[in-house]
Amino acid sequence: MGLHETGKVIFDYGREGRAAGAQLPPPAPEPSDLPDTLRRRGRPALPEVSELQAVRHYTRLSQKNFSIDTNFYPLGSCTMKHNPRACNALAMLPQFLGRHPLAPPGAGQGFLACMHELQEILAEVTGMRRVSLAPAAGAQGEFAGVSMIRAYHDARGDHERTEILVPDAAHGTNPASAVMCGYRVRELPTDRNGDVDLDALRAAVGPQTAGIMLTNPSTVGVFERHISEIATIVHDAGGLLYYDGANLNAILGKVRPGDMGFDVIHLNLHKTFSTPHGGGGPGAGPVGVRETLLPYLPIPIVTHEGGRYRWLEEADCPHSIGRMTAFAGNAGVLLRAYVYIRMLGQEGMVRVGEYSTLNANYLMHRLQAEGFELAFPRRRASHEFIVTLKREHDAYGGTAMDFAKRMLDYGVHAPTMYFPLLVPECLLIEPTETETREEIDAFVDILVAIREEASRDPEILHEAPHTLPVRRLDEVRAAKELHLRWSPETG
Amino acid sequence: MGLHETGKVIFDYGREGRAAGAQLPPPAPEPSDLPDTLRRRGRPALPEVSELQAVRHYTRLSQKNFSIDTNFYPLGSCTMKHNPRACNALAMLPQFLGRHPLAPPGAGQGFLACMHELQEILAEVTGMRRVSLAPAAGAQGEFAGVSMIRAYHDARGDHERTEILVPDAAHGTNPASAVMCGYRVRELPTDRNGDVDLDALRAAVGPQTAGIMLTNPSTVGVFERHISEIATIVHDAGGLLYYDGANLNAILGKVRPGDMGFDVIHLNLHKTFSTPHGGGGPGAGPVGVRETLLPYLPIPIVTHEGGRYRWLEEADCPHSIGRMTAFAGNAGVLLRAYVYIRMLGQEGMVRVGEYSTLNANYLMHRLQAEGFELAFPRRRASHEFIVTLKREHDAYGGTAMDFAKRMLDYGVHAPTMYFPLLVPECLLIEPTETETREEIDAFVDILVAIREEASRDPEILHEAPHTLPVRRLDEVRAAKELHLRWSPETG
Amino acid sequence: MPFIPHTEPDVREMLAAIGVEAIDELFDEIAPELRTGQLDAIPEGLPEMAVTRLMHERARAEGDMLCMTGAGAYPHHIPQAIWQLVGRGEYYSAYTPYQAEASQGTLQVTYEFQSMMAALTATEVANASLYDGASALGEATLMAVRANRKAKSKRILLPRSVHPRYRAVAGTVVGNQGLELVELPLDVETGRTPLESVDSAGAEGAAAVVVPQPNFPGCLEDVDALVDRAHAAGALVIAVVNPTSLALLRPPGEWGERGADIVVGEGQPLGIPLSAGGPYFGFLCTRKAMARQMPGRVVGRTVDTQGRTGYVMTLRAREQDIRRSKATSNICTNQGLMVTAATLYMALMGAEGLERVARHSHAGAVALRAALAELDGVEPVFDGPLFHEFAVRLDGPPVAEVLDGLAARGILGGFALEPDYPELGNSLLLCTTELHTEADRAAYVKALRELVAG
Amino acid sequence: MPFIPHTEPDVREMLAAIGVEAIDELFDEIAPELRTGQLDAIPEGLPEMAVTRLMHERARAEGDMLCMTGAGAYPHHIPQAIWQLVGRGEYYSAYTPYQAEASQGTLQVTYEFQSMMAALTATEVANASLYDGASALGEATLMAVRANRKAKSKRILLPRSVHPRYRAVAGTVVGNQGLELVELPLDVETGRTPLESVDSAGAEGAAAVVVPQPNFPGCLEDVDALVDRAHAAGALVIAVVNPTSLALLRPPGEWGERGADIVVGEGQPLGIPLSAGGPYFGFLCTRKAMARQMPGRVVGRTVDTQGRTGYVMTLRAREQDIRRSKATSNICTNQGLMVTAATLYMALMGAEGLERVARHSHAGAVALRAALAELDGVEPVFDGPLFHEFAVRLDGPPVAEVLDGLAARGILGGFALEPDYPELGNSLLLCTTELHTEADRAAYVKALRELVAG
Ligand SMILES: Cc1ncc(COP(=O)(O)O)c(C=O)c1O
Ligand SMILES: Cc1ncc(COP(=O)(O)O)c(C=O)c1O
Repeated sequence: MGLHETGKVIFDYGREGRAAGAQLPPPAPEPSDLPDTLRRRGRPALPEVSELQAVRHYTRLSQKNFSIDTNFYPLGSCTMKHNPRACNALAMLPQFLGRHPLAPPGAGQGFLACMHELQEILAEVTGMRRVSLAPAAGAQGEFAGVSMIRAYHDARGDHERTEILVPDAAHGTNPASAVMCGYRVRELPTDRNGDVDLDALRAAVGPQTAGIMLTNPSTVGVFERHISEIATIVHDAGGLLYYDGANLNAILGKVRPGDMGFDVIHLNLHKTFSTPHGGGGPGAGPVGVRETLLPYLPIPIVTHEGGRYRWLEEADCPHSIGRMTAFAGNAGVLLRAYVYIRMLGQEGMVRVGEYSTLNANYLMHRLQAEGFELAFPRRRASHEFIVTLKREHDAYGGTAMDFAKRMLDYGVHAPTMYFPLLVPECLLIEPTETETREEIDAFVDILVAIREEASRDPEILHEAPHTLPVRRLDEVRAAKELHLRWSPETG
Repeated sequence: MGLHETGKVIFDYGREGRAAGAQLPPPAPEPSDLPDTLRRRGRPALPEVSELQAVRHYTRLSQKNFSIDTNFYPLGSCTMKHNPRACNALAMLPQFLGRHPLAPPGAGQGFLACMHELQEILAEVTGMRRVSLAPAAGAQGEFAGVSMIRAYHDARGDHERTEILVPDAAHGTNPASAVMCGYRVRELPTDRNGDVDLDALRAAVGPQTAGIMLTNPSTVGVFERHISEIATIVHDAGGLLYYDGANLNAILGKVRPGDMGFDVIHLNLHKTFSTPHGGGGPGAGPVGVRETLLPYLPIPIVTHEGGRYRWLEEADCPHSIGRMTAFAGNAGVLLRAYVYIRMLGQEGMVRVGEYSTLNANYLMHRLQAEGFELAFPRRRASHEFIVTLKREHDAYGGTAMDFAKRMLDYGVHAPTMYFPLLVPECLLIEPTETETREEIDAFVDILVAIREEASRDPEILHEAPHTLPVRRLDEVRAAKELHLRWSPETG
Repeated sequence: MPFIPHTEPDVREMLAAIGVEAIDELFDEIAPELRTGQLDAIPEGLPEMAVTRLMHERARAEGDMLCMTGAGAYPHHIPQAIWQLVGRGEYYSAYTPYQAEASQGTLQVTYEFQSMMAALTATEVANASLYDGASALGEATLMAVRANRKAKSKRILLPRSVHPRYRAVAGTVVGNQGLELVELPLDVETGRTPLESVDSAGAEGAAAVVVPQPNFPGCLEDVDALVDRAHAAGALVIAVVNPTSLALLRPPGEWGERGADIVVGEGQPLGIPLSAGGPYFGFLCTRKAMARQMPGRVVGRTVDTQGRTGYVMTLRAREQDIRRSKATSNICTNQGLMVTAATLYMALMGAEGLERVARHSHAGAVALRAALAELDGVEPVFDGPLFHEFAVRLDGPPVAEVLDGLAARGILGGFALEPDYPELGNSLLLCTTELHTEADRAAYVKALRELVAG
Repeated sequence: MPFIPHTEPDVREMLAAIGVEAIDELFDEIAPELRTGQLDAIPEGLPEMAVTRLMHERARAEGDMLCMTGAGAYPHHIPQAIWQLVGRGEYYSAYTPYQAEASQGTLQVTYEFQSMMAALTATEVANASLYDGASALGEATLMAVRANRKAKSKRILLPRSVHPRYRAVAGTVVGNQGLELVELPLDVETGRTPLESVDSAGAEGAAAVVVPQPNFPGCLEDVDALVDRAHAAGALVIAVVNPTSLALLRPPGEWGERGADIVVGEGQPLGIPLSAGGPYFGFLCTRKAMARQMPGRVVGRTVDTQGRTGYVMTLRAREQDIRRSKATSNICTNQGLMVTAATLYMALMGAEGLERVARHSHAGAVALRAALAELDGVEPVFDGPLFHEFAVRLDGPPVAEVLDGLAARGILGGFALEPDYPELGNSLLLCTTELHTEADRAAYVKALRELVAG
């Protein structure tokens, strides 16, 4: 608030010799048995602050964030829905936090039971044969999934398949993951209605096709209607179908990737299953496969044998693509998802798909009625949809960025901007099922008000935000000067 | 932040039929076995909101508070020092939270051990024979203490003692507590140097004197130098000395009330022992007594016999003044204090007194050097001291209230205003030991800046605060209109 | 140094600014003979790390029992959001909202709390909390004496069916102020306060009659009749209620013709952990006309200089810091953070949730009482309607022994009534809430069968 | 409905506004044959209350052991403030800071984190995290291949003394991109990587040499010589370090003449609970000149239109959302909240605290190794300097049995080395940290004596 905004970094509060006295262990003697050549000489420039100073600094800093807990956050493709507090509290019970990753199964059947049930539930809701919880995020799930496609072809001696097909509107992780798996990426165009261009697909597939990566509903906010034809075309060409589960929220409980013909999938538990984004992570990206890909699943996986749970590891899964992280993935995130799923249950999961879709379609219709232009006006929205502000831009000069920044002043987080790239001046808007109708109506009012401001005085938008801790930030300068760390010498 | 400030109450977010679905128990059948005459007819007007709505509303509301965790908070007499986070975390371990107050000792020796040690440590640091942790706050401790004085006189058949002496600068709870114990209050004047006027005391004591209630250091921020004489005068007259421990922070580990001649004391664990104030409470007000008052201590008290802890209750303490609350006082607060004390240890406790006194004296000298007027310029500050803004008021018209409100704009909580009443336009300032020198220096700069503003344009002060969620609030209107609740009809 | 941020140069320079050589000089106004020596009984300071381990060990030394004891403190589910929010520094580490503009968070929460409590009890105003239910009863009796200016005495009729600890605390609180607490008997047949006792014990001229609902032995009083009789005699009525029960039971503001005048109770069931007995909070509600006689803080809505809504503490002239010896109470620090928790609890549960909690609690108790009635050697003491507690009498072994036996089986099995109610014999007060499953009740029945038969 | 706030009228009116009759119509673009039937394997939804009980039961089914196993995850004291702050909704429930002005909290924390990591490792820049230490090593090898434009191959020399799981993960990560991971041997006498093996395994022409410190079997490598040899051969150096150890040990930025080029490691010791293996975070630091080759996000300082300091994500053109198939990595969601925790950890501990942690951890291990050396049938595998882990060989029963025996005594007693390092025989890797008291170590010695002798 106001005049006391300090702009200080934690280092500014430090003074030589100050410390968080109680939080430190007691003083310790100089180690006598470390050769000097291996010893550190100077001390690292870490802050020297009291507990109160740290608490105060990081409490105040937190207040500078927008978050689901404080603001409507309709960030398309990100599924910023409510993170139930029980998930946090119960995943952080002391016994779970204290469990060493290498603890023997006997020391912790409780945790393993949760993991096993989670595997089973995720397999059921996606229509897959089995799930591994190992990947730490969606992109790692993609990597694991495409690696399994590769392992599959390799196992069949089919070494000619060097290409992965990816729609041009796909999330950037898709092509990047395919490349990390050693594939070339071939992009597929999107047709005027947001579907994959089938002719282009037919032209693209061939003996070089290892597979295709698809999100459905796609990143343009519509359900890919030709999914069954796509599956046939790719399968007929000997390729496999990879499902990017980042948008599963829209169809949870309504359609299963397995039933659409996908061979391997990943899920973003930090989207569909409501684990927190944490300002950037961590997430969890479990992968699921059909029977044919079973041997390749990443380890570890929990099995239930003779009334006991245990990990399946290298010896049990000789054909596995291997490990994704040193231990069992983001276990604490997985526990949060487990708690969420147990609260939702079967009916609750179906409702996620229904109400996220309801909210998106309602918001889309309301904006259309207010005269905003939709990217795909003849399509149903999935759990998200695209508005293009090209008309407003042409008329008043305000860009999608300007609209977005001005929204911050109104206390809502901006939707995803300029993605996908094929729609000009676009906003990808995802209200999620946990927001009320009133919140959505208020959002419409805000967009209308901003358009009105744009027509009257585009500078208001261009200079936005006006009411946040900082005004618009200079990204060019950041990249040019590359000031990436504080140091005692230069500040 | 900015435009999105809604000013809504939680009820405004409600809609009929909405609920925090997962947080509710499952639906339950209509009870068939309650006579209609005893049944509630309509439903109470409670909010009907989702978990997200509640989380968002109360997260945002919290951000409208100043607190130790966000601001320097030099509120005199209140000891707003750092509340170590370990105290909160460890007092809230599930087993402590789950303990029923009527659990038998066998079911919980861990908790009782903490309580017993806390009793012993508080007795040692105050120089008392024994401590009861029963009172829920300082005022209840006063009530218990004065009740014990009464019980003592009664037990001796000394029924003529009807008066309690209280210095005019005492905290309001002192006279109020004395009255609740059935005593008349006689006020004692404070002399020019902040000490009790000894002549007035001599004139006031007599066979009607049950006792005297004293804070030392007193509420005017100085140590009562004549404490030994006072003790002699009161004791000689047959009265007892009650110590209000609210200001113990200043002398913790340096002087003990028992050594000063006090017979009975209370402590404010929510001041000296750093348990949180929680926006108003809860606190804890343990009482300690000398040998003579032992039988009267309020119950329950923990004892350690034969290697086991148990509660002493009515049967063990037939002369006790009784119970203060239904169970064992504010147990969770007591656990927090216990954790704090264990981290401080002996040396840490002594430092509390030393550094709180150092900070106060430093701040006092700095303000004096900047030309502010002290109420008692020839005295040492205790952990707090009084500045009078009478000069500024006369010169520029800005009141202590105006200064205080303007401080909020600068991001520091205002000191206690207009208390004690005997100093005009005063601020009672208590920096506490957990604040840094830099924070104190910044506070001096702020006061200087405000004075400068006052000299230039007193309206800035008079209209302050300018940068908070609300400007200055109309207290007169609040008391006149008495709008004490939201209702569905009137909002 | 734990929690002290001073560096050596800081100390040196600060002392120099003050003009002394050492910190100890700052204590030079204190007579040397008063100075403390070694504090031998106080252990050395431990790092947080060691205290963490110690407290985890102490916590593990606590039992982890199936709790079927109520008797004034009730296990309920507390939505996890509550304490995660209550622990936010802005609530946790703020003081009493003396600077209203910098405390709108706490103030608005309190205002919302008052609104919810008034709605729940069907009264007009609520205060911002007292220490607990028992001390709230004490305060209410004092308030009644102040408010009932027509009363000829300071007599309060206090049924034996009120929680024994509440009666004890009320006695402590008012004992020194000349109030006379007259006990109304308990009808051992019905478990209720006999209506006629109100008149025979002297309602006429009394300042107030206390009416509990449900009462301590778990029975439901005939509140309408009690209230009307008390009012007819010119006495005020102080209701003592369980807040959860109000989702099912007639709220005290609607008892009898005119409703109770003052309503108090223990707020613990509203989202506060059992926590060994505290901190809980007492609530006190009343008519607007009597608001000026209330003890404790109260928050009112107002506007700022720009006309925006805001909240302040109001009716301050009742309080000790302003009125000193003439204050309505000595209370200063109250149970504010618990009020924050209760506000969140009521917001999350809403009327629907609270009603479900009440219904499950009630249904469980009805079922358990019926199941226990089937056991040889166990007999319900009363058979009238109940909320979520009830008493059973045991034929065989003494209750104390049975409780030990239950504890050995991991069950906190009830409250022994005989010490406080010899007239009820070898009996036990039991409680169920929405937390107790059918399996829990069955486990209790099984354990009791073994112990009473065995 | 759990987490869905819609009332019936809401749904009705929203459907009307859309122009459909029922929610299901919104799915009418989906072929009917694709629609999901019953999800039978998914249990019914439970109220939070029931899930709370379930999870408490599951938690109790976890052991509560004295943990002397490290092997990549280390029990340290985590100041209680950390997770109370990290759990604040503003950090917990925010997304990646795409709208910088509305995310200054997260962005500044990340900037502070980068500063601290650079200081700790004595490098110039740090990224904003990778998934964990093992995957960070994989990313570092890819980065080295990109950065070392002069290298003639995609060969990476990877000592056997690196954590076996890290080697496995690195293999998984880079396996499909034609990188060649060449193993450097472990000298079973010294527990170190033989210096000559760097040359003999082909440092010349290699893109990078990996250098762990401390290494997995608990020994300290001759980092200066290894780095200089690698650099002399034109290879880059990837250091794999334990961050706690850097309070005692020479930071990788100062190894040899020019220092390591890329530094990675597991961030878990910096305030992250063991938590069954995750979420942890990997860190990656490097020279400023190589910053454009880094994987993952990075935050830079800049100014707003008024000249005020602020923070933004920068060097975005490396990332997958901008560069797609040409990105430096596919990573998108990282381990941000763990970075927040680590930042708080380093802020609270400071250099002094971290050094104390490191010294206690080290001293405990030295003492325990000495004590175990006294036991019959137990022998330290190596006798050189160590940080806080070391290996012992058992004469008698197989390690697996001994670990079971220790577990039965409530001790998580170490990591069996033989499966990964047959050359080390029947041996065990042990760890101590500042959490372990003398009594803990004595308990371990006693238990091991019984098991090895018995
Ligand atoms: C459509 C889509 N695919 C993939 C991803 C990548 O997932 P993650 O960020 O968990 O790596 C995202 C997330 O941003 C996404 O929106
Ligand atoms: C000097 C003094 N005495 C007594 C009290 C009363 O203590 P409590 O608020 O805990 O009832 C206070 C606290 O405000 C005080 O400052």
